[in-house]
Amino acid sequence: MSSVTLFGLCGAALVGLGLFGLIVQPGVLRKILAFNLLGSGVLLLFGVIARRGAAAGIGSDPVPQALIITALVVAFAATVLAVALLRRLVQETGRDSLDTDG
Amino acid sequence: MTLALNVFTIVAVVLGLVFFLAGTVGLLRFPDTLTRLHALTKADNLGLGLVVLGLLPQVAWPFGGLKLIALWLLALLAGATVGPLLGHAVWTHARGREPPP
Amino acid sequence: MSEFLLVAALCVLGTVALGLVAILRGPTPADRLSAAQLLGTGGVAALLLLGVATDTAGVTDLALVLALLAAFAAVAFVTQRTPADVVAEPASPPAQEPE
Amino acid sequence: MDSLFTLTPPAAWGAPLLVTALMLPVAALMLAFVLGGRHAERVVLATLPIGLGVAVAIAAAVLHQGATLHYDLGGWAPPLGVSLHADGLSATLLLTTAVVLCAVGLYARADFRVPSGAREARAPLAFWTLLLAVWAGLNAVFLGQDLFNLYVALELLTFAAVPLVCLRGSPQTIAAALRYLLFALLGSVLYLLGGALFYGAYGTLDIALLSARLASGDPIAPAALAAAALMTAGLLAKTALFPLHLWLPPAHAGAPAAGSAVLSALVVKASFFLILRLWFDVMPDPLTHLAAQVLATLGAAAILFGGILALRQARLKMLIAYSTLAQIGYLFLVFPLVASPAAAPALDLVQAPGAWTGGVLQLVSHAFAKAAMFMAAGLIAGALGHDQVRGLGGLGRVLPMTVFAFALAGLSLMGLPPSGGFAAKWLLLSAAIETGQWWWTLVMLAGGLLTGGYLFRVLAPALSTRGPPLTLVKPVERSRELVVLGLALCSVVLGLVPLSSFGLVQIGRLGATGIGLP
Amino acid sequence: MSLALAADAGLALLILGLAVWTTIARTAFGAVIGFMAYGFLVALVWVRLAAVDVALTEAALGSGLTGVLLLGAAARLPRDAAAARPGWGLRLAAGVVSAAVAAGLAAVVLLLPVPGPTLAPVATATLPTLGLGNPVTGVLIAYRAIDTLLESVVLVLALIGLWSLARDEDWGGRPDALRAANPGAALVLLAQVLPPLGLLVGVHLFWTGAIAPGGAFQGGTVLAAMWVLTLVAGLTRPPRVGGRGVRLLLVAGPALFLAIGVAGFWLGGAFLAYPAADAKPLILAIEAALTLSIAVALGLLLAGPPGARE
Repeated sequence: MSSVTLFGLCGAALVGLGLFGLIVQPGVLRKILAFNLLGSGVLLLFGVIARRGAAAGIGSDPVPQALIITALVVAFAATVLAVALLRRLVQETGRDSLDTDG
Repeated sequence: MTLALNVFTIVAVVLGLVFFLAGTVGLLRFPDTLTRLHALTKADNLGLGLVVLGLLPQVAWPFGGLKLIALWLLALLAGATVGPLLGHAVWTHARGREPPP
Repeated sequence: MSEFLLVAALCVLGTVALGLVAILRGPTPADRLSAAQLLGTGGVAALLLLGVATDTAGVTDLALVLALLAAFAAVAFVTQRTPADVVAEPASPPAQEPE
Repeated sequence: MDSLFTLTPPAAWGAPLLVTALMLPVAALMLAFVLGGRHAERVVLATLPIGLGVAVAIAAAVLHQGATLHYDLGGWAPPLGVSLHADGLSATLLLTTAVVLCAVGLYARADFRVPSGAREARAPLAFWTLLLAVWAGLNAVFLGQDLFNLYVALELLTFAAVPLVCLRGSPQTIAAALRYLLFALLGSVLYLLGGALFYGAYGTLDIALLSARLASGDPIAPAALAAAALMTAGLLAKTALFPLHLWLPPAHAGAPAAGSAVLSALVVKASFFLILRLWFDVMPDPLTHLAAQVLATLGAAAILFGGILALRQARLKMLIAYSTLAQIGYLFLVFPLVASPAAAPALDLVQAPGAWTGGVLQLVSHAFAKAAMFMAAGLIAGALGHDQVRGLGGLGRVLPMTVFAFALAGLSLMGLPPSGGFAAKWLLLSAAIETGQWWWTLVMLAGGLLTGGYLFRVLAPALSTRGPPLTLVKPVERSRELVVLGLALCSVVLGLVPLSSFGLVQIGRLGATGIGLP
Repeated sequence: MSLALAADAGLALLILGLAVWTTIARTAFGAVIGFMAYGFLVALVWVRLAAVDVALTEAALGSGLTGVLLLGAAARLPRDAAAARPGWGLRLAAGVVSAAVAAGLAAVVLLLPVPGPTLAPVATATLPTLGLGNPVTGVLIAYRAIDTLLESVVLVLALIGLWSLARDEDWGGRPDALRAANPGAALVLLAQVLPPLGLLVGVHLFWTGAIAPGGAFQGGTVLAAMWVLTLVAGLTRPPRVGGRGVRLLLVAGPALFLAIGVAGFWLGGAFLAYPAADAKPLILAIEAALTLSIAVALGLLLAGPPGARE
């Protein structure tokens, strides 16, 4: 087993963990964290794919690297929006979960 | 000359490692939050400083070296800020309510 | 030389990993944060060693960025808890929480 | 960038129009944001007709040449570069989007006016800029030919759509927006994972190249199977297909009427469009047959479930939102009907023009009808001060034109002649019978009955002449009623146009192996 | 090699451990701290995966802005509103589904083709015509320029979405939520000393991005972090959201990008194409404007919607 495969398996596990947290956690902040873990696992898998594409004297395929950077920034913006909505929700209702009105 | 520099690097880096270890042990073994904080901010900055010192002969001058030094200064600044900041927070926290057991 | 530096990087990381135990253990938020701080400094040292050992472009810059931002977690921790929030303090030490 | 890997056809006229369609809303968005205040609305209203013109021109170019348009951005051909692509379906949807948005823009002026005395107000600035952003996102989705570029487009759409939901700022709408955001983000991230796996297996994200490599005869990589499954799951969450629909009703019902119209008529269609692209343009046929059954089963469940729940709603907007769930279900019946082996005995998958045209017609007529319905509901709620279904008795006497528009739109949803919805459902029904899949006809008929049922709940009291006359809290502007009526008429007129004139939606499909070549 | 493998295995285990902790920690605060440490280690993984550009982005976002954002959120959660955890049935089902997904992905990873497909040769081959030395920058600014352009618009859009969460009466005001009530001398000192250095680092990252790891995102993020620090310490105040100047700054990057892209129709033969002779200066101009716009956008995203402090 190589290091690259190892990180690939790690990414797979992170995706599973994030998915689990997203479904099971009742608190929205915890859901946001779980979403970030999930996204990070996905990007890690992408990074592993990039690393497997090392060629032409570059250690990692630059195309996926660029995509990962874009996705990281988008994920950050999404986290900001989610946190802002959560803070409004807490202000308005005093609750930090979406359960009871479902 | 190279040999001497390499020996210097090895000695400095190993010393740095010792300080890092000390910081961690302090974090795990010291009795309360404030002393843990104290042990930590001192030890890890010294450790980093020694590592930087050890690496200086191994990098390209002037930019590589200056970058390393700047980096250490930044870390010192962070340590010098975090100590008082956290210390103050812990202090008020402890006074505002029962300190945690 | 690079072999030695790699081993040294590994040792620093190992030490730092021990510090992670403190993050998990707490018991107060400040303790967790201090441990995260140690992780930061140690990580910077490990990166420096790694960067010099493997001569990879940009790793020193990465360490520089991490050192630059090292104080941010503590700043956020302290300042985001304004007196008004103390009423709604969520980061109460676990000792006060029901098991 | 030699054309070793590229399948780029020689540049057809009109290809630069694709860039215009994509960038016009983006440029307008920035301009509206910088100018702010009352200028935001003016920028939108000035841009909408231009965008409509561009969409018409693209449709004309596609129709005239009978071929897909294709543009390599920056001159970099895939796989390194990103290209835009418009086949008949894309052109149809660009046009639909432009028409609906024009109507929404005219309709929303009254709701999002900057109050006199203020230089700028929160809701108007947000609404007008977000409207442009929705437009940019939709056009980017309809024109995208690169899976990651489509991811960015989807995110653009998410960031535009979510704040629309909670423009009103009430706790319920905040919660609805948050739930929508979480579902949408989950969908995006699963979609992205699928894209990464495709890249890992085939080294490209371009749809045409990917399809060619998948069809090359080698066994399909496990990564591609996983990728297709993950992408579909993610897109289903964004399309709100049963059972991933939980977020939709509160979100669509909570937004202001103009926003609901955009969300329900257009935004959910974007992710559906990508599911179509994935299974018909990327994945090879045998797999599509398999997936089609699963998708259609979920669609059937959505038709029944959405219809039954719509019957039980007390609020008009909630009823319309649940109706969207059901109508989305119809869209998924397209998969087995188009992809049926009986319909495609030879290699060519897309040999069932009837089902394909029916599906596209359903998409378009639902867009018009649902936008009209939500906007009519907005007028009703504004005029009555509430939108309880129970309190609608005698509405037809005070708001005849609005109720008429609502009824026309309802005609299309129920699939009664002569509406576009009728033509769509009739094509789907006959395709189901032709391909020997009669069970889907049962679902469609039951769905039609349910639709009739919940619309009857609204229309029967509204059209009754008994009872005390209603008093209006606020008068309704005639121009807004006309806009709503115009959209509702669009959805009906679609059914009057002879079917042969829908050749546009087939361009890039018939006889093509899925790579968009004529 | 086995030494490196052991190190990587340790790193992977640490990451997984922190991820598990983030998921199961009892307090939100503990979970956030765990997540921050996690993000830090992930930056190291990016170095191990030879993706230093990504590592820089992850580190700049993760150690600076994300921490402020999440800790701020954790501090405002209601204290005793612990919602009911879902029942065992749902948790079991979720566990089974998640484990199945993870196992499937693991299998897919093991079955990926060898050697992996790559665009690295084509991406590097044309790099000299752009005057660039960093292929990642080449992808971001030339080959896939459209993604970067749209993404910079996404940031503006996220900000509009954030501002739309303000109360009506607060519109036009300043987003003041970040400012500490009582900053204290240590913080003020830090906020005075650090930003000039950070400015250097940020500009360096942007500038070096043409030839080495770095670029507009990384540079802009560092600059944003510095600005946020001065906001927290109360040394600067965020601009009013109604101001036209700040909005111009926000769209400067995407607008210049778009303008040069349109000029490409004539100069380079296609939208977003660069003329062969002047590619480098045009790219640097776009990168500079993007750096600025990204910095302002990220800083304002952290500052929250306009209005009174909570």
